[in-house]
Amino acid sequence: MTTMMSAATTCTQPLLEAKHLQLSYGQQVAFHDVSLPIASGEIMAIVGPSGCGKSSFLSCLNRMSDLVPHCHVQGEIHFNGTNILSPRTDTLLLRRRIGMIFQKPNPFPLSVWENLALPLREHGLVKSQTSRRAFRQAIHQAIEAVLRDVGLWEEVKNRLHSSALALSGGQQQRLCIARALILQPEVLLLDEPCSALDPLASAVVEELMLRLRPRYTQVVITHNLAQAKRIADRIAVFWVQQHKGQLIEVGSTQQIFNAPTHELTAAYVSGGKG
Amino acid sequence: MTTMMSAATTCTQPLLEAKHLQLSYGQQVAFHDVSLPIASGEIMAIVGPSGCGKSSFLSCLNRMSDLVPHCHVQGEIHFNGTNILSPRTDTLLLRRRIGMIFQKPNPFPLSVWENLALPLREHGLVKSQTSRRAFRQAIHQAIEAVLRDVGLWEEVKNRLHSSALALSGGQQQRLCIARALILQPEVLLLDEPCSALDPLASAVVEELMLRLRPRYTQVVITHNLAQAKRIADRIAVFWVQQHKGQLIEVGSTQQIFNAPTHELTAAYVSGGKG
Amino acid sequence: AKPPQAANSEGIKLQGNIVLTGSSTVAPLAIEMGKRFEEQHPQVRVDVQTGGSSRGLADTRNGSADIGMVSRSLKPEEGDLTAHAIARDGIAIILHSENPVAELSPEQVVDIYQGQLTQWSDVAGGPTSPITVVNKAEGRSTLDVFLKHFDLKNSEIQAQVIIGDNEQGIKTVTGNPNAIGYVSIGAAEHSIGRGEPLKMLPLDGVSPSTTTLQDGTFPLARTLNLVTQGASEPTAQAFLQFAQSPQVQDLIEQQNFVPIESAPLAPSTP
Amino acid sequence: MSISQRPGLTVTALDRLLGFAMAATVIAVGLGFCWILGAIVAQGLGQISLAFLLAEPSNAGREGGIAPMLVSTLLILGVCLAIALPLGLGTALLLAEFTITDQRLGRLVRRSLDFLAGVPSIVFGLFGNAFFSQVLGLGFSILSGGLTLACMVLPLLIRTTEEGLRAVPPSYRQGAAALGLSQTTTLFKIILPAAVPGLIAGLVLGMGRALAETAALIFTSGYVDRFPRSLMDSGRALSIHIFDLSMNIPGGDARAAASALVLLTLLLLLNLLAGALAQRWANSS
Amino acid sequence: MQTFEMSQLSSLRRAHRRDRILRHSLRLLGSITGLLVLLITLFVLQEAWPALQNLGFIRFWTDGSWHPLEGSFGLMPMVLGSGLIALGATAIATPLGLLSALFCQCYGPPLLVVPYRRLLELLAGIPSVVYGFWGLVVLVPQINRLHPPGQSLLAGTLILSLMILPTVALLAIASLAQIPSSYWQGAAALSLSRWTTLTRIILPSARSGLFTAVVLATGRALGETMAVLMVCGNVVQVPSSVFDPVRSLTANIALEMAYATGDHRAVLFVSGLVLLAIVAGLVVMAEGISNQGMSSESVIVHER
Ligand SMILES: Nc1ncnc2c1ncn2[C@@H]1O[C@H](COP(=O)(O)OP(=O)(O)OP(=O)(O)O)[C@@H](O)[C@H]1O
Ligand SMILES: Nc1ncnc2c1ncn2[C@@H]1O[C@H](COP(=O)(O)OP(=O)(O)OP(=O)(O)O)[C@@H](O)[C@H]1O
Ligand SMILES: [Mg+2]
Ligand SMILES: [Mg+2]
Repeated sequence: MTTMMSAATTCTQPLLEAKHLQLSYGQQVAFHDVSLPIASGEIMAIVGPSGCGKSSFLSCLNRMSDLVPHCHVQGEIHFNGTNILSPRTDTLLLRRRIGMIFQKPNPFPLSVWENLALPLREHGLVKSQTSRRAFRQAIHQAIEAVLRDVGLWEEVKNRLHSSALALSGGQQQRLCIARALILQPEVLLLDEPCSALDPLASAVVEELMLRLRPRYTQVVITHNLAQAKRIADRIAVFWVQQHKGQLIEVGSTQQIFNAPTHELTAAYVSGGKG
Repeated sequence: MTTMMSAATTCTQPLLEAKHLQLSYGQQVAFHDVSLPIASGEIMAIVGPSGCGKSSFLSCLNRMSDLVPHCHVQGEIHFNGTNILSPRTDTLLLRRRIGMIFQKPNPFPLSVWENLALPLREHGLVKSQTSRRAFRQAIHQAIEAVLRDVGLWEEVKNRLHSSALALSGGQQQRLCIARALILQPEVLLLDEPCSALDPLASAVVEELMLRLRPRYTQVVITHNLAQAKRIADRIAVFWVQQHKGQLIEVGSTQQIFNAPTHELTAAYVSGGKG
Repeated sequence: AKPPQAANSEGIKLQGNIVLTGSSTVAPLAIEMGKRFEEQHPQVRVDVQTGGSSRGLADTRNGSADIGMVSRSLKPEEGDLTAHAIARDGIAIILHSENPVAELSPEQVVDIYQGQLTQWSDVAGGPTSPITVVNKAEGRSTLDVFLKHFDLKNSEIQAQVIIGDNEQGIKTVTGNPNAIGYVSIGAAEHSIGRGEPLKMLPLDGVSPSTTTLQDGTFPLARTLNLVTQGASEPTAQAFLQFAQSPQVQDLIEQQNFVPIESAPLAPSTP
Repeated sequence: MSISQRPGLTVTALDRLLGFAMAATVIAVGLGFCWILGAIVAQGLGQISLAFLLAEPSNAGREGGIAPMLVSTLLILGVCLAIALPLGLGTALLLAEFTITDQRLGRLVRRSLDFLAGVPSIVFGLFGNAFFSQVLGLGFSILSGGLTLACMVLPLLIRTTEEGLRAVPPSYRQGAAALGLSQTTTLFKIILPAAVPGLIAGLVLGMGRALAETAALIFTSGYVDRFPRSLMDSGRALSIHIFDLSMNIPGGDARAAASALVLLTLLLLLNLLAGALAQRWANSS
Repeated sequence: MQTFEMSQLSSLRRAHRRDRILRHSLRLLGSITGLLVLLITLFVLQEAWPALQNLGFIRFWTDGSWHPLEGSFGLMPMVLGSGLIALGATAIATPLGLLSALFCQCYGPPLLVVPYRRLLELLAGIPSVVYGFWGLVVLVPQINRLHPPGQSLLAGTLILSLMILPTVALLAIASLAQIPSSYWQGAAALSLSRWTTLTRIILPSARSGLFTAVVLATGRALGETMAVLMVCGNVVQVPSSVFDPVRSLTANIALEMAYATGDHRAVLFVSGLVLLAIVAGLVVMAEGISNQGMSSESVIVHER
């Protein structure tokens, strides 16, 4: 499992870079002209008021926007040097390498165990063992490890085989995080991962994100400015202007909180009570 | 519209009181032996780790638990002196008087306008006017007022007649709050109303809750301890012990934060990073 | 030649509804007769329903129909009903036109239907291919007539295909060069006339056609009947007379049946 | 790096197989349909003219037109839907939304329906004749034909609507309940519109079945090829006309094909109409 | 306590009244449906009664052949015929219908999907005579060339599978349409292959709808008459290969009912009764299977 080491060397070229990105739903432009480089290994937090296009932006980065009808993306996104918006991109591979966690938890209508075992088996992440039992054992270990990572193991270990839909909201969200992590992607996109979590669980997830920092590149949307402050290396601020989302400022966490250049940013970080 | 004045006089008897309440899903007990009086006009915050039964508790208070198959509630809940768990309770009226906002925003698959007009018309809250136009006008006024209350008016005024499902997560949540408010209930149950909101929108909702304080009794689940501190009059702390949820402490906000009696509470409020 | 209006000039104004139910073979003819009858008696409505001879018998008995249509002669146990023959229909053995066999003796027909002759090569001039025997379903009057003529029992017959209506038989044979079947002469003539690959075999040396049927030389025939129970109303009575009168001969011929009175054609003028 | 983790060969092969099977199915079904349709068009198209649509039949249908059959068909369909839609919708609602309380009745009704779906149409015809025509005294009439058809399409309508209803997310019901909305409002304003896809599927299938039905109509709405004057009159449906022309009338094939073509066009129009109406309802409520 | 305005109280009362009416009328409608089934069964039973009384029930299973006019009433070959045709047709139509539905609902380009859907809808509305007619003049001669006589189990199965395909496909489309998009998104984000997404997540979620589709289609296949009558050959025998003609119970009724009287008519109703029994068996079996598969997922329902 752990043989797959990350390539998170601090190279100067960004791992993931949006260039003049614009997304529209039908006629309505959700955001436009967003250029944002994301360096390998960093945690980039995206903040901004509701409806400014944060989720939409995130969904471009692994081409999830393809799934939304009438959704149209313009511009370029470079990942490891290739433009992933090109139609030739293998989206299966792309999404395997760029994992995503959604704003609303969306476990599959399967058991907790199957929710995790499914992607594991699908991607052949557990080496096929000599016996079926050993194979199952290996899967079990992987599942236990990742559930411990997200702090869910104790809560669900007795109900691994009952439906994931019967978990509480926070439990579901942590399960979804575990599901994304189990694939060990290079980049993790997190859309408000802690919004359904209590402080203890939030802390677990934050800790986890920090622990993953050297190995994974993470882009996280959060409404919790304190959280952004705690975990992010850099922060990008989105805003709605003339009914279109826009990236108004991006900078290191320190700079954004202590010396914002944009007045809206200043108002936001000071007014934000998160 | 505003003739319906609340009876929020500060009487000694609690408006809503749970007595030895226990809820189980099939065999599994979600929480047990919860006794919690809620005074008229106060804001009661419920906090606690994920899965401790907060949402389940809330759903008993307006009998939403009826909708979950195999869900069994024992004990008593008194509202204005009558036990609402009695089978003779008129649930339509009860829920009309005790409004609820859910953890996941759940707007109807209708237009924004219809989401709000439907409950309005259903409950005859807008007096039937002489003409159809005047009636529509009255509805429009009520809708505009409540959308302004939740800070959504500016964002949606141009798309009142397009589907509510196309709103962003935060917009949906605010719409759901508006939908509950438009009925002007006596009690509002809020299940993490701000978890999908950015700080600005959160602040709007918090302000709103404070503004509603004298008129409405509010029970709010939150994971954000800072928020609880800011808005709540009293705080109830739930915890999981032996796989069952329990009320471990209830007290004024001050007391809970400054002089918690239970050690778990102490750990929670100090460790909470929200 | 259309019969003139005053054909039925007894002076009584006929009115009311007549309901006919029964055989689907007779129904199209009855409809056309009904239309002409309505023309002469604008107050009368003739409703024709199908559902099979058995339905015609049953409905006439229980009174839900005024007249039944039956595509066979009445059986002895049906003596409570009165039959009014309106037309005759012949039955011909048919082959695919590619089949070189030109004639089959009655014995050969019997052998083929009993499954003793299974190859066309066993018949003079026949190709080397197996015979597909097409038979009618139990109860059908064509089957009754066929069985009676060849003195067969239905349980002795070894068929490969069992059919219902005439057209199904014709389509089965036109689609299968090795098939042998039997259908109503009128239907077969009509199909041959339209150039479908079909031919009728002579029986006892008489080639089947509406002409030989009409002059009584062709042996395999059945009667199409209208049946009633007891005394019928004047309107129904009038219709029965009308249906047996020369005024409808052209209609009978149009539907490929043979009028009953093969004898001198009555002049169609009063 | 993780490029080596490309999904295993078997998976992509299965995916490709799936895509291939899908394409093959679509092509095969499309071809099969075109084959049938081609045969109908080749035989029937030449017969179609305005006169064919507007005239009454003569010479047992070999000449003239099909106007009375068109009228009868639409009337029969109208009666059928007028009965089956409310009955079907009501039963579907009962099954999908009230089964907890009416569990016994629900299970019984659901079983009955699946059973009803398998009853051969000729049995429906005989039943319709015995019950509607004779016991209820409707005789051979458009009314008894429509009623019989309603019994036939009921299971299709109900089961599809029920599935549609079951698939509506529970959060809508929760939301409605929390607002104290009455069940009536919840069902008719929120749940039913959300279940429209299932409803349309049922409607489309039901109409197709109703328009295509022969055996059940021969014994009920009858064989009379005149313009009906009322619902109590007998009237020949297009499908029966087609059946009669192709199976009973020598030389009726071309006319049968032409009538079938008209029937299919009619069905296409009705389907489009149903889809549009249902969509409007879903959007407007 | 709060003082309600009259309009609100009366609207509440109205809501209760409406709900009560709704509940009662729904129950009434449901009962009508149930009653219909009872009526039909009773009707068939009544018509079949004379035969059952005269001949007993055993005769229909033990008699070697079907010659009702000559006193032998073996139904067994036809039961087998009906079963085989329906089974074959369902076995062909189910995968084809499912694939069609997936094409329409999930993967097909919209430009193709819309006409293909219309095509399926039209297939559902082609009268069975037309199918039968086409089968008789086009399909049967083709099969005849392979193996005479052409009218056969195979022809019936093929025609019937084409006929019930739209039922499966359209119902499956409807149930696939209801899968929450979050499942698709979740699967895509985990870059699950189509195969896994479908077989592990989507199809299981749509299970109940798909199951209904297959049950209804099988019912239709069992009950179909005209097309089967025209292409199956209708010989009462136990087929030894797919090229042998067979007779289904429905064809039996349609072929002979028109000319049957007295006892003959009654024994035809017995074959109808047997068919109903088969359908009933199928339904009970289906219920068993579908209940087995149901997990205790949290479903929200209405209260009383
Ligand atoms: N599927 C859709 N169709 C049409 N419009 C959409 C769709 N999804 C989002 N939008 C609109 O696009 C804009 C940006 O939405 P987005 O979900 O990206 O916002 P967000 O920044 O994530 O907000 P939040 O913090 O509330 O989640 C909003 O105005 C929203 O209403
Ligand atoms: N429908 C259900 N069926 C079975 N178990 C359930 C159901 N809903 C909740 N539970 C279980 O009951 C317990 C309490 O759940 P609840 O949703 O009340 O927690 P919560 O305190 O609201 O958590 P969170 O903060 O994560 O939302 C959990 O263990 C949960 O898994
Ligand atoms: Mg968002
Ligand atoms: Mg909760």
